[in-house]
Amino acid sequence: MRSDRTGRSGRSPLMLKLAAGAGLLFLHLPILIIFVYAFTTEEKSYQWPPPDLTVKWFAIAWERPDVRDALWLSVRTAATATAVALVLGTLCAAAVSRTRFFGREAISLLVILPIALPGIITGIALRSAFSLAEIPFSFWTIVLGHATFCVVIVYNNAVARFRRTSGSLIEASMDLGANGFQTFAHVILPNIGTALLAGGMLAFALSFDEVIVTTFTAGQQATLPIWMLEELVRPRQRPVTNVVAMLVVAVTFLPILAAYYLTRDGDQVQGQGK
Amino acid sequence: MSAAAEAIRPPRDGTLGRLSDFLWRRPGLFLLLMLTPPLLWLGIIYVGSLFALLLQSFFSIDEFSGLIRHEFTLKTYAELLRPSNFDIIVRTVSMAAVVTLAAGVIALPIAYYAARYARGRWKAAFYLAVMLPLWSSYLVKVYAWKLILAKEGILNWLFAKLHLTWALEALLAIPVIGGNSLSVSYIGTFLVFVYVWLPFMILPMQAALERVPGNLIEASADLGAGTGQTFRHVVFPLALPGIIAGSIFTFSLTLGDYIIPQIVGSSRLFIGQAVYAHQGTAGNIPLAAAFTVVPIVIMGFYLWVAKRQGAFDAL
Amino acid sequence: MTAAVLFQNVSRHFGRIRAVDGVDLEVAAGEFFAMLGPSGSGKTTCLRLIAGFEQPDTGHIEIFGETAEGIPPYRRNVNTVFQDYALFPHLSVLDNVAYGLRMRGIDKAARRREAAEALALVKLPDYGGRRPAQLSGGQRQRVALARAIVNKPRVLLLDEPLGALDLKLREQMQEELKALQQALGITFVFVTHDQGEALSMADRVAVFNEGRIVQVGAPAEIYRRPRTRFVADFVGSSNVLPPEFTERHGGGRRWSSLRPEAIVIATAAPEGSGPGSLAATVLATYYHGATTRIVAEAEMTRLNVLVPASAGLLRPGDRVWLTWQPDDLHAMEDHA
Amino acid sequence: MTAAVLFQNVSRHFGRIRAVDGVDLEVAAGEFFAMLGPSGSGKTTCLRLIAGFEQPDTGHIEIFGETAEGIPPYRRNVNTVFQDYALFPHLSVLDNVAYGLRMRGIDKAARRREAAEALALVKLPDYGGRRPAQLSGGQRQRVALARAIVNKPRVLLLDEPLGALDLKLREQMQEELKALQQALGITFVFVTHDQGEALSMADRVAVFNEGRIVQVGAPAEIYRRPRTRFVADFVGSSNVLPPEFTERHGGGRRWSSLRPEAIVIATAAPEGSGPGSLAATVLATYYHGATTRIVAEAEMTRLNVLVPASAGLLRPGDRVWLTWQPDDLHAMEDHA
Amino acid sequence: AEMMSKLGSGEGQVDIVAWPGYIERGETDKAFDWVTAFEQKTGCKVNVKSANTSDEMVALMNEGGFDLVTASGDASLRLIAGKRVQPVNTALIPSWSTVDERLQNAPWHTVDGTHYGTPYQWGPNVLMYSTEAFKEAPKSWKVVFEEMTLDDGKSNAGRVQAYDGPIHVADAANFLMHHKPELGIKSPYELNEDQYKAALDLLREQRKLVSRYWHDAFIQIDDFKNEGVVASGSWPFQVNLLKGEGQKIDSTIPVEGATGWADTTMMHADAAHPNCAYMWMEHSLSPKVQGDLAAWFGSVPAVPAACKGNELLGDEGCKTNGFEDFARIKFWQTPVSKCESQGQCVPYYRWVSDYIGVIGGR
Ligand SMILES: Nc1ncnc2c1ncn2[C@@H]1O[C@H](COP(=O)(O)OP(=O)(O)OP(=O)(O)O)[C@@H](O)[C@H]1O
Ligand SMILES: Nc1ncnc2c1ncn2[C@@H]1O[C@H](COP(=O)(O)OP(=O)(O)OP(=O)(O)O)[C@@H](O)[C@H]1O
Ligand SMILES: NCCCCN
Ligand SMILES: [Mg+2]
Ligand SMILES: [Mg+2]
Repeated sequence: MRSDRTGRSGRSPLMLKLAAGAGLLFLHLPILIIFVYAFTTEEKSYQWPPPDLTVKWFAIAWERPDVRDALWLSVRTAATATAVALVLGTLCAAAVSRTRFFGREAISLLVILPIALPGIITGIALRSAFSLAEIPFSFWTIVLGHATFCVVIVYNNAVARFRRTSGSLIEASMDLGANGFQTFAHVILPNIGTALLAGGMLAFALSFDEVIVTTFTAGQQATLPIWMLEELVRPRQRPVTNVVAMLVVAVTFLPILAAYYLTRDGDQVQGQGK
Repeated sequence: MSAAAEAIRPPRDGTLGRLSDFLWRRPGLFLLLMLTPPLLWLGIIYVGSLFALLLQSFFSIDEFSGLIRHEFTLKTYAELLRPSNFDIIVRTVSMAAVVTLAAGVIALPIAYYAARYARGRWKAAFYLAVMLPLWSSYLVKVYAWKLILAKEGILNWLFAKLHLTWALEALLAIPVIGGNSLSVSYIGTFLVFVYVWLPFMILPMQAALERVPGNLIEASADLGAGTGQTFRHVVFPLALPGIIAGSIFTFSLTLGDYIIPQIVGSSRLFIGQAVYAHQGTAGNIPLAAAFTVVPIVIMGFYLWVAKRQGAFDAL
Repeated sequence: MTAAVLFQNVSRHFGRIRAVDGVDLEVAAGEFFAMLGPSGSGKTTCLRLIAGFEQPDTGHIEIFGETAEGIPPYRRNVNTVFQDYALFPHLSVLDNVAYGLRMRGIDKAARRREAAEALALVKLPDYGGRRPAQLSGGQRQRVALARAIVNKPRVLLLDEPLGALDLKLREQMQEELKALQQALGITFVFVTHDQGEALSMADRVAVFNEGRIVQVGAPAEIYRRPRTRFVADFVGSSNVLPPEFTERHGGGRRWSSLRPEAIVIATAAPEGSGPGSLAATVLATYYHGATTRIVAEAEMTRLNVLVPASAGLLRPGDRVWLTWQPDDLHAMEDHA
Repeated sequence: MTAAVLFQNVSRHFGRIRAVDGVDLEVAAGEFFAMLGPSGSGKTTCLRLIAGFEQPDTGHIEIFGETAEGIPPYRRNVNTVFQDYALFPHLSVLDNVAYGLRMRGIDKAARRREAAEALALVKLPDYGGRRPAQLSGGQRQRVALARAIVNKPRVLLLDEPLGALDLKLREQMQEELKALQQALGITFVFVTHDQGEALSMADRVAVFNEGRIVQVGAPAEIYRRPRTRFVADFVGSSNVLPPEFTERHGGGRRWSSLRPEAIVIATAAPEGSGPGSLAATVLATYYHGATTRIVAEAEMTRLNVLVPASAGLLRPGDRVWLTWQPDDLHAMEDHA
Repeated sequence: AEMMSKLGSGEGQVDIVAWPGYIERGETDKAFDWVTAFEQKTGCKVNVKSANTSDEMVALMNEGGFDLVTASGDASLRLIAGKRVQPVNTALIPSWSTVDERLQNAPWHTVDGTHYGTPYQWGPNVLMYSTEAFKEAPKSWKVVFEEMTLDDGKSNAGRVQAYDGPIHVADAANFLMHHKPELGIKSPYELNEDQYKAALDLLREQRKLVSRYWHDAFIQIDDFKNEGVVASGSWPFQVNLLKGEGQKIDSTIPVEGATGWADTTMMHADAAHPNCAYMWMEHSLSPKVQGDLAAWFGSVPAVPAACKGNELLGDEGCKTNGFEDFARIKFWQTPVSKCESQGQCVPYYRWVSDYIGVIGGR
């Protein structure tokens, strides 16, 4: 019996269901609290339960230039880091999955390293390299840090898709008279496109929320998470922070959803490598 | 359709056509071209930076001015192994281990349910239910926990409402891991760590459980194994690589985090904080660098084990 | 004697797909029973109903006289050899074979001994220490078999166990399976879509189509006396002939089947050309080694004729005469 | 006339694996050429050398007289039908078929017209708008075929194109492929490990073993006069008999082959029992519908005998006499 | 770097490392803004990076990228020794003459007669306490060093805090100076091995009472509000903010006296915006800024003129904030081995590592 459709008995044990439900609840209640606090009328401390609810913080958040600056910097950083990661990750994945060569294993290790090692190490290593090389902090130093750990996200997605895409497609294309570049444009790209899109979106979301590496590579620039870190400590219009947090959740939610649907038929979304 | 055409076509004109022929004849060169950009980035810039950092751990710092003395010395490593620093290492590694274990235990039912029982819409819902917390702002989540755990916070409020304050107090009375309130105790730090890294455990675990072929589970039932036996003898061993992959994240993230223990904790430093403090606050880059060697060595070992278990494919 | 497996009007539908649809079935104890049918005809689902991986929507199932509905697979004394073997990759061959015994709480020494015996039975005595990945396809198949029979099931279910093997190995395994069944006396229910396999191995064959059993009987009966066009078509490459043809050649106004090997081909007209004799033109010949298949046309009808390969060579366009025993033109149930 | 494909002492090794090892080969233009051999014998590698996916380590390859080494696949006027079809999942069936023309810069209207013609040729005229995923296995196989032939290649390579199809479909596609090859006049090089397929379709067959060609010849020659035990064993289920047996029965001291269908079985001793006659005991019988295979033992040797199914039924243990024409005991090259 | 001899026009911005609350632009309270006007007048945009400890300030200055730093006494000499800051030309700062005479030549920014900055503010590290837990102001620092039952009937264990910076060792020494005169401590910043050990022992005892050390002024504010903290060494800044929110909080300087800080605006050796930096130093000495800041932070102005007629500070403000306590306050300075009072002292780097140990439970 060949049984992909099976091995999944119809009903789940009650205990399992309860444990899974409790786990999910544990994951979600704190987030709800963030949302509730985005509406509280009390701005200095976090009083529970909130004395009253209001939506004024949304307008106030939008008015604040520092929020907008930080948001814009984060968007630019995430977009650039994602673009770099897409190029590097795809090249790496293509090389690793299309050919066997000496050091292939080392490369997959190398790609994994920036997320397998704690972010603080990536951060401090880059920072001390910048200072040794006398590179001043700039937009590009942030991108450098972010792209480093975003590569693996794209790489994982692309490798999974390459693995799923039969190698004979490329041979078939060449067999039918397409040279290397034509094959790339007409066969490879269309086939790995959605995986790249998914990987790119996850990389974007990851970069958008990164704080640890950024702390070390941003100098005095404030990305949105850095801004939040400052803001969460200062008791000034704290609900604004929660409004921004809520916004970030809403903004990252869509790419994640899209990534899921893009890669659903087949490989898992490789989002775990945050 | 007659077969009149030539058997071998002439080379295509144009740069691309010629370049394609050229690269086709030199697959090694082509591979090199593909690998150069990522290798430059990861191999030279990233790994180069790591080495530069490690190098700094062999320098020392002038105690009065805080300036680095660029002379080779092992003094910094001697310092690293001082009892107070050694405590930090032990504390962090224990926390990482406990957090990983707990995350594994909590993640398992969720991952197992999502992998084996959730279907269609439910499956998507489960996936999003894990992804949403994963991608919500890390900082805001940590802060939410500070509010939950504070002495005047939500959890105390809830326990008071439920007349369970005594239970909380009993918990906090436990030596070492307890404390004045959850937000200044190891229990609190632990809870937040588990919370924040949990999705990192669930996703690879779920992927691994999904990869356990359904037919093996049927075969096991066919051979007389009940649900529990099947889980123990078939599902778990086969999903282990994925679980190890997930644990790489929880373990490594705990090893390096400096924000959580600072916001929820008892001022006893963790490695991340020590690195952060020595690098930033104290300007002692050599000691900070020496501290980073600890997670690097630990994760190196971890990756080696993971590799042997085939966990890389599950990352 | 109680039947090994009894289906009474069993149905199992998946949404609108009637995977198994009102099946009555009786497998006798100790029988080698084959289920034959095209892809999607419900064979696997039937097997899964016996194993307990599926529950019937309606109808009743008994295994050796005991009601099977609601009993989980691990409480049925029935074992399965899966098409893809489903060996546990993380266990050694010996541990794979011992798995069922271990689940029943047999102690280590005893189960190792029994597993080793089972491995010897399938002629893999020295392979216990290997991992499944280190075995060839045929060896894996035998391990799967050993893993099932070591539990001494009352019914052994085999779902296309030879499907993944190549021809040579397959023929060899057919012989071994048959021998094993005779030696153990266990009831075998064997699923295949290869009619040759079903005919050569089974005591009785059930032919499935679209979730129903179309015909049950001994191999020769199925082959020689197909009840419907479907069976004639599916079991061997018979000539299925239209009612007019049957009528012209002495049968009733029914569809009939005429086995290719029952036709005798001659280059000269036979003596008295009565019913069962026909002038035809050769369209093509296919050399198969032991036999040659000749496609000929007569009365606007294409007929396949199987002749020994040594018979004189014919070429397309040759004029030939076909004759057969009136008895071989078997009229089926299908009317015009 | 120049050969369509010419190999001169071609080798391709992968590390220590000699995938193709000193092969000389000549495929004539317009020929239907089959490569037959067990798994891993180098058939696919040979095909890939012709297509240009592999380069020979040593030796020389010509395609219609032109040197092929160093020419990338996309510059060879050779097309391949891949075993797994390798249809582009992101393109419609029509675009799949038109792909080769598009790469050659044929304008849209022209390539659509030609692709539609090719689809008509493989009897899928109305399927142009579908995606490959929406086709059945047999349909995909035909699309792969159309995609290759639309380019009017001078050589068409087919790597087990029917391997994934089930029996009925496979027989049907065999006929269609053969007809198409005759209609187009293109040179076909066809890889298979199914000897029936190779024998029935090819003009000539090359039998591969361990990277080398063991025998090349017309199907009947390969079947009747296998050069080695390996060929006898692999092509059809021949009885391969040891030198002593051959000697006793009038041949030299060599291994010989005796086709099962060449043996006549009788329940009474024949008149004059000279060479080519033997008393034997029936061990088992296998009913195959059209034929029955009887396994008998004589002089400590197991012999397979193929008899028409209608022949009187024998049972294990029956005493029988086997006879054959002296000519049918074919002595091979292998010595004692 | 050479001392500047002439001022040019502004470079458009100035980057300052400052203590939290030191440079306000009215974001928390509109009334407290001494940046906007400066920016408008000079065209120098002010960027502030706040630092929570002196070590952090030194590290930031070592890293570079800043023009000015509001360094306390325990950081300033380190910066000078490390050549991270440049001498300032007081001639370019017209208001120099208005600076409190007690500060003009203070040793923490004057080396061999050269000035390395302009005094900014000074003040004590006060004992902040909850008026709910204490009926009256605590008399002694004992409440944060020794376990006791407070006026609300509950133990102080878990309800007191201490500063998360090695300089806190000096607070312990200061306490011992008063309670254990036999140790012979002359200055809390100059401790021999025995004195040092005694201070650490005291701190180890304190560890048992402290749930969490405070590192960030704002987090301390939170802890007083949400974590039930009732007493801690603190800055007047936190006291002011909490009081401003209506919390039941007050502060005092107990009998042992207090450590304190005197901060100097110092200029980075490689300052990228020296002209704006000089303009800021001048601006920082204006009575308005000095007075506003003193009111805001609870500190004492470096310019006595600020004590008069400042709306926010009020006429009593300087006195309240300790203008007359100058002599009682032991200002932060960096402990060095070659100390004045007893020849051989425990240097600062050991304070750093040992204090981490103490907090870690060693
Ligand atoms: N779990 C299921 N859900 C939906 N449809 C199913 C399920 N199991 C089987 N089917 C459908 O029921 C029909 C019968 O399937 P079954 O697997 O029994 O056929 P089969 O005779 O074994 O075919 P094959 O020779 O291809 O294995 C098919 O149409 C199949 O798609
Ligand atoms: N790229 C490769 N790298 C290493 N070994 C290879 C490679 N391609 C083929 N081989 C080896 O060369 C031998 C011949 O392989 P080939 O695919 O030509 O066999 P085949 O006759 O087509 O077999 P099959 O019938 O299984 O397709 C095999 O042992 C195979 O493992
Ligand atoms: N690798 C850093 C993890 C940050 C969590 N958002
Ligand atoms: Mg089936
Ligand atoms: Mg092959």
